[in-house]
Amino acid sequence: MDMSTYDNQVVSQWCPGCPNFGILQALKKALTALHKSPEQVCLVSGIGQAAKLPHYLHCNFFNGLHGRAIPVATGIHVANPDLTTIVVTGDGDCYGEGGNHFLHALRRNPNLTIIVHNNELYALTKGQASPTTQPRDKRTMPVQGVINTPINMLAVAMIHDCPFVARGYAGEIDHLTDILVKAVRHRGLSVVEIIQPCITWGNKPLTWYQEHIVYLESDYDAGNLTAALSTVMNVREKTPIGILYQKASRSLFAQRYQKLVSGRPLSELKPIDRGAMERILEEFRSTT
Amino acid sequence: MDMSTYDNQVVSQWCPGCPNFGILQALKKALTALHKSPEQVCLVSGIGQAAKLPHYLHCNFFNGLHGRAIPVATGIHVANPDLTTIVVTGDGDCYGEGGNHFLHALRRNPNLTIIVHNNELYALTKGQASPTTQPRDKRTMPVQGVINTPINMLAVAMIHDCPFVARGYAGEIDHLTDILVKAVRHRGLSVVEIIQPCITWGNKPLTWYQEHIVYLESDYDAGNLTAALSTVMNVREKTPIGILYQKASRSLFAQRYQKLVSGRPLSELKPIDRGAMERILEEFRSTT
Amino acid sequence: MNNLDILIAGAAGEGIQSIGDILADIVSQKGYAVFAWQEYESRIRGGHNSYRLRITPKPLNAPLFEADILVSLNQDSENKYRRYLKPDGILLSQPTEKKAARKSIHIPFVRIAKEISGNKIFANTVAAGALAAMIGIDLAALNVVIRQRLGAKGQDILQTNFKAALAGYQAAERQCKDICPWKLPDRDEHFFKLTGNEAIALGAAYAGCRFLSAYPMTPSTEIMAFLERREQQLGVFVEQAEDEIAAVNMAIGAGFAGARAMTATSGGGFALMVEGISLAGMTETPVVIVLGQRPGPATGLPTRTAQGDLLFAINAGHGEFPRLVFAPCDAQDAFYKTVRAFNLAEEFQIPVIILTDQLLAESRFSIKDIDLDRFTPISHRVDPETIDSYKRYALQEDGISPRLFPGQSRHLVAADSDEHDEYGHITEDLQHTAPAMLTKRLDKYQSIRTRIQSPEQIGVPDADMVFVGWGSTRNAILDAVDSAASLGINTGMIHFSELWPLPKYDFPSSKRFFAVENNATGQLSSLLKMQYDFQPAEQILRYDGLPVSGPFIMEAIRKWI
Amino acid sequence: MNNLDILIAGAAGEGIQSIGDILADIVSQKGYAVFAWQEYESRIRGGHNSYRLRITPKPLNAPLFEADILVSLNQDSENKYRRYLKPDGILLSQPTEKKAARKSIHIPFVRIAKEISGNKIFANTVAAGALAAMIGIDLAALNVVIRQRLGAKGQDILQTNFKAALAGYQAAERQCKDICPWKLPDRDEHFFKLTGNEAIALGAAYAGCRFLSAYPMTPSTEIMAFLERREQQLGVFVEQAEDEIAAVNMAIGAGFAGARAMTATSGGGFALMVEGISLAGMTETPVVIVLGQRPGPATGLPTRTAQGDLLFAINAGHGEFPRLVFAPCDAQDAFYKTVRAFNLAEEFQIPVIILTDQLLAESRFSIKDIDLDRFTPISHRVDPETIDSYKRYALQEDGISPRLFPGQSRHLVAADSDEHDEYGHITEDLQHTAPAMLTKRLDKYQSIRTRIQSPEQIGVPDADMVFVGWGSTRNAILDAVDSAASLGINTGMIHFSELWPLPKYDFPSSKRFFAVENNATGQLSSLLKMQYDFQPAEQILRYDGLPVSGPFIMEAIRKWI
Ligand SMILES: Cc1ncc(C[n+]2csc(CCOP(=O)(O)OP(=O)(O)O)c2C)c(N)n1
Ligand SMILES: Cc1ncc(C[n+]2csc(CCOP(=O)(O)OP(=O)(O)O)c2C)c(N)n1
Ligand code: SF4
Ligand code: SF4
Ligand SMILES: [Mg+2]
Ligand SMILES: [Mg+2]
Repeated sequence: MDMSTYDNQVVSQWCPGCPNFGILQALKKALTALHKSPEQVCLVSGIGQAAKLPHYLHCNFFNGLHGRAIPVATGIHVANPDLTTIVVTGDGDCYGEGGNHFLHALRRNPNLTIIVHNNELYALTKGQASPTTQPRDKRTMPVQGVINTPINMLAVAMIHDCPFVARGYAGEIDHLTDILVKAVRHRGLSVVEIIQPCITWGNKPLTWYQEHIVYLESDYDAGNLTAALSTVMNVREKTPIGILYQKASRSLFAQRYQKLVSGRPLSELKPIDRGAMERILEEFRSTT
Repeated sequence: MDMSTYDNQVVSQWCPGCPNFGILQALKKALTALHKSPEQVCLVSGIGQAAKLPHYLHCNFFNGLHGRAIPVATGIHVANPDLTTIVVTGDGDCYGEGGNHFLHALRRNPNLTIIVHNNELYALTKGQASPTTQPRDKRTMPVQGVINTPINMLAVAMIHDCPFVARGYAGEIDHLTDILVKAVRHRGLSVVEIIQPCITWGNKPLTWYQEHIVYLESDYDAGNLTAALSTVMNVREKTPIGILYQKASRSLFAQRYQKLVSGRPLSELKPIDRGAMERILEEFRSTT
Repeated sequence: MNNLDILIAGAAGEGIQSIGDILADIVSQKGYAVFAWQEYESRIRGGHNSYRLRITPKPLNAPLFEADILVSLNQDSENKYRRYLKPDGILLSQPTEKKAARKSIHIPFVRIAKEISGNKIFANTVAAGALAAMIGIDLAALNVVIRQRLGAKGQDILQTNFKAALAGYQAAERQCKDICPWKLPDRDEHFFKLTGNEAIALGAAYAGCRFLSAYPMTPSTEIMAFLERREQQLGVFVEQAEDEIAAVNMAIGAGFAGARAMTATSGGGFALMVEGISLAGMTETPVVIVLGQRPGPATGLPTRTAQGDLLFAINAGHGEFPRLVFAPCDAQDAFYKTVRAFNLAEEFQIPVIILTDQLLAESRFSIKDIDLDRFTPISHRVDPETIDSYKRYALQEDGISPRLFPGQSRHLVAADSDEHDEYGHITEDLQHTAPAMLTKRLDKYQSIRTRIQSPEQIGVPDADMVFVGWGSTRNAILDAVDSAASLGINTGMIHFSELWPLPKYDFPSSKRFFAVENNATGQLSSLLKMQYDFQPAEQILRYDGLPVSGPFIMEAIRKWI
Repeated sequence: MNNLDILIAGAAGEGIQSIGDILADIVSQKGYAVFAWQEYESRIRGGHNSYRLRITPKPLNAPLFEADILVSLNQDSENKYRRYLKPDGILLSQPTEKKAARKSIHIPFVRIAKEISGNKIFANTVAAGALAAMIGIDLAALNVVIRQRLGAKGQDILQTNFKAALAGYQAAERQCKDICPWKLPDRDEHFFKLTGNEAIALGAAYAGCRFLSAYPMTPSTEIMAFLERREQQLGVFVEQAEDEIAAVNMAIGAGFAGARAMTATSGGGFALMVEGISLAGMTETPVVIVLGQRPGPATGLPTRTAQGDLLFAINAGHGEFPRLVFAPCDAQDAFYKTVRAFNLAEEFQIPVIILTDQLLAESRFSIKDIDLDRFTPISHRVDPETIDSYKRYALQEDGISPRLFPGQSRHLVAADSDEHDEYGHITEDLQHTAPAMLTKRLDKYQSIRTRIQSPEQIGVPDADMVFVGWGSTRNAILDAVDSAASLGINTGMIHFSELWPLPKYDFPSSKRFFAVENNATGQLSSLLKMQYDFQPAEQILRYDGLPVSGPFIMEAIRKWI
């Protein structure tokens, strides 16, 4: 199995040169490294440029509604825990329309990986501000520049004991691949936010991004919540990329059901048999 | 003006003895202390036991949909910045159904106060778990006890630079009154989460609550974000109440419009006059 | 004994439900059918609620407002509900100063409870004991049920309840000798007692449902709660979602991955699911959605009943795609229809909406029989081995592409909310692919329509007047048909419980038709006009939050008889 | 010159829109009407898009697919769009190896652009210059528009564009002398050029709208973006919401507090607003909601056009409450209807839905006149001083309670999503208050219905065949009526632009009716059947994501003529 296993014939709708291609490549590389075959993988996305990614990778996928990738993925994951289910989403998709689902996924801790392409704008709808747009940055809307404070979902994830929180850069494919491999492997919910410049609507050149990222220092302790929080909360000249926070996962979503009833894919379970159903119904019949 | 200014004749639907009455009283006291007359105040709520509060206080109110108090209040606030607009909501209303609006209110920083009655359950629908129910606590659902991690919206607020974050206790009316007075006075978004035991569906006696709260220490520095975060993130034997975090507000929601166009209530602005409209339309007519 | 109607009234928190439940258990153990329905306010304590029992030898699962016995736990409730006591009915209440105008039995429930236990919360058990005595139940039968219902609460509480019931029983026995005519001799029949919600939950489990995600909302919450309590027994994974949008999308995800999946809500929550329903339509993912109606708009009257969401359910969702809308008439039908809903959702790969309402969802019905062979879970799986190269949305004549699940086999499975090609990839081909896909989906209606059940017709050929109804009003209509018959008037009923798409049907001619609906605008009538060019002459509409009853219908047609 | 139809084709990012915009400006400055419409893929770069200009002396604001000139920026687009070139039309494209089958002009846009500036992005300006030459525009007129459009980009870019345009112009001039017959003599008319979205935004501002909250969604995004860009000029506060639920609830909040408020979205976003619409119904808060239709279900074909959400819009929301649904036919009508929408929303305190679609929303219409006196902003305010003791929901015969705002006066103002009493407090009074409130709200329909405009009738008395349409298909229908007339066939049109509630109307008899709709299921027909017991004999439906055009209709009726 090599990376080409994941290639398909679908013609991309992305702009030529978009860093999304780097993310796509990193994901293919990561799945290859993880020795997942295409039928073991299910990508789930909402709507946006980022959310088109599943079409370009040979595997199962559900390309759902704008903002709703996480609940769909949660349902898929419960119905078939054997699948490697990965959410591919944008900053608008996941933090705007879908913000509530992200919050509550943190509470559930399903064994999913969420990959957020953060281009700080709504690309598919032509360049409006997103929840991560930095103050004063201008967009096709608002043309005078953003006022609202950007959302900090990595910090929110950390606060809620998310077992794996990382930041990658679309231009650093190998580094990103490594993060993705670890994210998928890590038990519990993994959140990977990726700095993804938009070369059409963004207002900084690619070189700017390259100059403004920095690897986490070699002695960075991803187990230290306080340090991790301060890393994502304090805006610095250069944005650190790497695994920001990592810890052993607490109990997983659906584990109780899996212990009590079954850990197999739900599609493999037979309906309650007729005899059992008859007995259950008898509970509702009063006899003397 | 005294507290009775805020009394009305509406018969309460709350259970006799519910600590919600304490919150109601504290709010009346606070408004009295603030010298707000009823017509200057607008309460906005969603649906739930907490959300019924506006009916019991003589003032303007909008009792809207479950989960949607914050956007309604945001609209009211923009349309009439002169009103003292206060959101009264429950843990389910605000952090469950309405979670996304809370997140984005933090980004906007409107000059509102959000009061969250936190009874760690859905009372009006008969005792299900809410996003704040503690792990292992049993509810009418799930009967076997909660597994999910509770949401920590006070921490989320702090992370997003919310200028005023406090926790009160429904049983400490004067202490709560003081918080509410300061919350309303503070410029920008104020979040006040109130420990509100539910004596019908909850599973701890009122005495337990009284024993498990503690005032913030007198030397507590509400200006220190790190300390504030650690105060709300580390579960201790006793839950501290008081003003957890406070800072001067950054720029307020709608301020740009108010500067550019008008700071008056929108209902007082006249429509564009006919002549101006004609001139504007001419921009769309091509002449040589 | 033919019929005995009991009305138990009190405030929330006074335990009228527990009195009603105990009595319902007793009479059904004696072989009687009982229809138990409640109307209550949206609050946890206080207010005015009522619990009504309709006790009959054969099931008559429709509400009646008037009662032979009014049990009132407080004076306010008595004032409010007294008008429902039949002229010769008996009031059971606490002693009052006022001289009662009617036959009445006064027992100081609260005082007795306090004497026995120091706690007034046992007052309702005192009342239950008194009520049992009034209708001629023997003490042993009462105690059996008390033990069944309250045994789990520990010996102390159980014993106190025994004492309270006994005290009430004895106090009533003394007073009712001459005035209480009722006897309930044992009968040899045993009915299932199920609420609509329970029937749906059990039907779902029987149909092979393995996944429910929902957000609490009256009157549908109990479907989720019931399945959650019985997670191990029924094997349905239950998740309380953060909101209804998550609920429907989770269910769609689970459905995509091969689980039979459902959600349940009321109008407001359903409104939030509308985009998801359109998603199920586009991705051709089966999902079952229960919409328990209550009076709207918005929060409306959250604990009351209505049939106000019919046209909304039929038209919910942007774009054009096939769906099914069912409206079962009672708990038995709800069980069957739920099985059908899952089967058809899977067969046609569509969303299926089950409309209930507070009356159907929360009332307890007595059911003679549940025939598990009538509708059985039918799987519509395809064997992946028989497929060479798989296309999730392969264009087929009947519009039904073979459906596989991700991870089920070597075949890759895709779903796309965009218009897509046969593989599920986004298409912009407007010449061929896009219209072909739209047509493929809508073409399913052709097969679906052949599978819809015709409306139920009762007494139509001989009738001059025919009631046309849908969903939960059926049994009330039959009450009216019976009442009319007893006045020598031939009436009949045409009742729809499968409402979209509507089946082929020809309305009989030369009858006077009365549409009966629990709404204000006559939504069924609009639908029938659109579909059959048929218009009922008159409309009997009720929209005050209370259910249509037989007498309500009779009252409405008075001027025509 | 009578008509000139130009089709500009290329990939997203190649700048066809800019070519089209420049040409549209030029010809309209010369006094011609131009209808400019686009069909494009949902992507930012690449793919196949087209921009069509219909140039006529008098406005004919309907799409035509066939063109006299096809401007193609790349070979793929040429292949795709060639079939739309009329037999005697002329192709303008880059030089190819293949021998062109038709009259054509080949200009190496990219090479010229690179020669001039080193950058191929000016290729579209080269093409614009060439196109201008082909239709006989003089260079000065071209340069005027280039300066107007690109002046803000700085001198360097402007000069390069002048050069590029000149090069294209000269290259074309040489080639087209003999084959290009077009001349556009100056005319003395000057049309307004507005898209549907712009017309709605301007209409809103004129109506006194002060608040818009929305979430971006094609094809309605531009309403918000336009108002945001002109915040200071038009004075509308604009907020991009986190989702559509917030959008509609914010607007309702602002409406409650006295601002005229609106939101705009498409089907998926509208689906999320449905609960909010029901809230507006219950709280009697005016709000205007623009639903820009595109093909569904779900994400569907996000950049295409459809009329698939009519019945959804009419029935959206749980419970029963009054609303208005408008569907303007073009940009002028959109302006008027928007003013009407705000006036009626305020007068009746209801939600008003304006249905557009991608064709109407994004096409640029030429409008002779916008009569600002036709519909003016009408305030329905009450003077608080005239009120003694205020009840927000005072029961009134016509259902319309005086509406005050919080903070406006000493009167307290409440709104409640629960069923409520006259003050706005939760009620559980089922006997009087609840049904009275429901009735009060629905009673508004009586007055509303009298205010609805009758369908527009054109040529109906003399017609044998009558087209029945709604919304944006009107002008295409009129094209068909004209075409039929030129064949000697009398046809007519009945067109609905106010769709709910439907006005009193009697369809003429003994005509052959053809419903024309941009959807697959014939939703208008269903509605008319329900409302008027009227059923068109035939349906002309288009559901491939492209707009209905006159020729499309003519083709469909061929077998009847
Ligand atoms: C309910 C709904 N609202 C709005 C849209 C329109 N829409 C499509 S993509 C998008 C934003 C995408 O932004 P993001 O997720 O950041 O993805 P990007 O295109 O930037 O990669 C929006 C608003 C939609 N499809 N559905
Ligand atoms: C859309 C919608 N979903 C569900 C409900 C039902 N509902 C009413 S109140 C409530 C929960 C209230 O919980 P919380 O906000 O914590 O208030 P509490 O009653 O505990 O004070 C729910 C789920 C609703 N009214 N609307
Ligand atoms: S618009 Fe931006 S994000 Fe989308 S494909 Fe182009 S460059 Fe990438
Ligand atoms: S149910 Fe709980 S929260 Fe609601 S009024 Fe009663 S005690 Fe208070
Ligand atoms: Mg983005
Ligand atoms: Mg709560």
